[in-house]
Amino acid sequence: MDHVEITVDKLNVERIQSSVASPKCGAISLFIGTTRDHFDGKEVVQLEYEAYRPMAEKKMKEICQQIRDKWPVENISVVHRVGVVPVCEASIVIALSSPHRKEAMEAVQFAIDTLKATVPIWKKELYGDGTSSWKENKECCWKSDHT
Amino acid sequence: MDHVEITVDKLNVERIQSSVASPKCGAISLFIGTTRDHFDGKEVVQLEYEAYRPMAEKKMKEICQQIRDKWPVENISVVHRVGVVPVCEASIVIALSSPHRKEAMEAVQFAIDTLKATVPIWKKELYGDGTSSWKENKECCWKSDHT
Amino acid sequence: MCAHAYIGSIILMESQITLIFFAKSQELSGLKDSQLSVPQSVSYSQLLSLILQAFPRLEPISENLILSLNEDYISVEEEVITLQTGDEVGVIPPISGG
Amino acid sequence: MCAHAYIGSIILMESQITLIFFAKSQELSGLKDSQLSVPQSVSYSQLLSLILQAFPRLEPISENLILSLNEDYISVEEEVITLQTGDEVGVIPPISGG
Repeated sequence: MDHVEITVDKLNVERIQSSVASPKCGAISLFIGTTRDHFDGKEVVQLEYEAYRPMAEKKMKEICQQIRDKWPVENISVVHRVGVVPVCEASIVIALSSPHRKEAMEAVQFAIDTLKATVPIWKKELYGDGTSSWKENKECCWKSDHT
Repeated sequence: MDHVEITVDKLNVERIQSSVASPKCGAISLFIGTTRDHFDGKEVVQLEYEAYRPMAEKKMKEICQQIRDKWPVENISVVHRVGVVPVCEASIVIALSSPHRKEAMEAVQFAIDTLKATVPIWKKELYGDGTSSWKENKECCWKSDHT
Repeated sequence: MCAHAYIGSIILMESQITLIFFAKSQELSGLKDSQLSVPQSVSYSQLLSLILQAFPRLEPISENLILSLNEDYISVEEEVITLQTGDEVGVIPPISGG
Repeated sequence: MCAHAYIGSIILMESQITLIFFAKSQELSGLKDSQLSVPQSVSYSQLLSLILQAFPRLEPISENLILSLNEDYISVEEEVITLQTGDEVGVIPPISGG
């Protein structure tokens, strides 16, 4: 199973984890990206994500395919939350199952690295001093030089 | 926070994940070991875990300390279930949070590798043909030659 | 669905594409999407120039954009992009998902 | 809490340790735990021999055991293990947690 999803709802880790479980598999690896309360010493009061939804889902599906080309995984679920994400809550959950753990852990690492480099989703941080900023992933190859 | 636990209860991934979340952290990495329904072509009908409980907890705490010596992680939770674990359910959950994702993923990999090599817990598989077998981790350095 | 534009003696076939803007490109342009007439065949750098010409407010991030065509990134080295009316071109600032 | 045992002319100080068995070592010995009198100072291999002597049913896994002392593994190369009455020695077959 390859499941990719972009949602405004709070992410349910338990549900996502259960959805990739398989009696054939001994390992589930999960990565959860959570929002932080500070950046460069500034307090982050709110985070907001925006997606180019159909393209983001397409790129997420491509990541699933790339994983299957490299590792024998069973089920993959990649879910990204958009809209306001409160501090401490998850913006992204990547979960996948495989017979053995090494490939599950490698594949999750690949998935989050590739997602940060290719999936068109944007994060805006709103700071305590009233300013805000669109972030840029360091993995993004067309980012500004100063970040 | 370092939390280690051995429990007969069904593991609650959501609760464990929430317990390591921190507003200072951008990443949570989780590994979940689940029980498989087959081994070498034989159907596994039941799995049972047994622990040398105080020593297992001591060794799990040592793993937390080793992680902190290597990576700047925030919270660590290592929970192992004992007793009968139905197929597809989790026997182990390792969760940890860190400011950035690379260290969280590396530390989880280290934790499960080290746990399999050092923590005195045993798994017995009961097969469909009525036979049973105590398993041996390949990471265990005093295992039998034939496994 | 192509318009015929006479420029001097050359007939250029044009397509009406839909541009969509996100994050910083949406903030700067003040638009979520817009229509633009472009030649049916352009290079990446020509297409980018046409977009910047039509939406000069994007200038501050002109060096940090990637364009997509129908939900795939276009290579900045692409010499021949064939555009049809109805095609969707994304104006994509640096991403920050995850 | 030490017993004095006379072997020839040498006085050996002995300690009463608690052995605990797990998984296969529990199945083979038929015991969860047991008491054993051992010298106060032994090498790893001497301690293992004494245990196998007292519990010959462990023989099938004699090559695949590790001993622990008060919840720490003992190194198989240890030459001097000091044992006190009440010490807990685990008879630990290959592990399979995770």
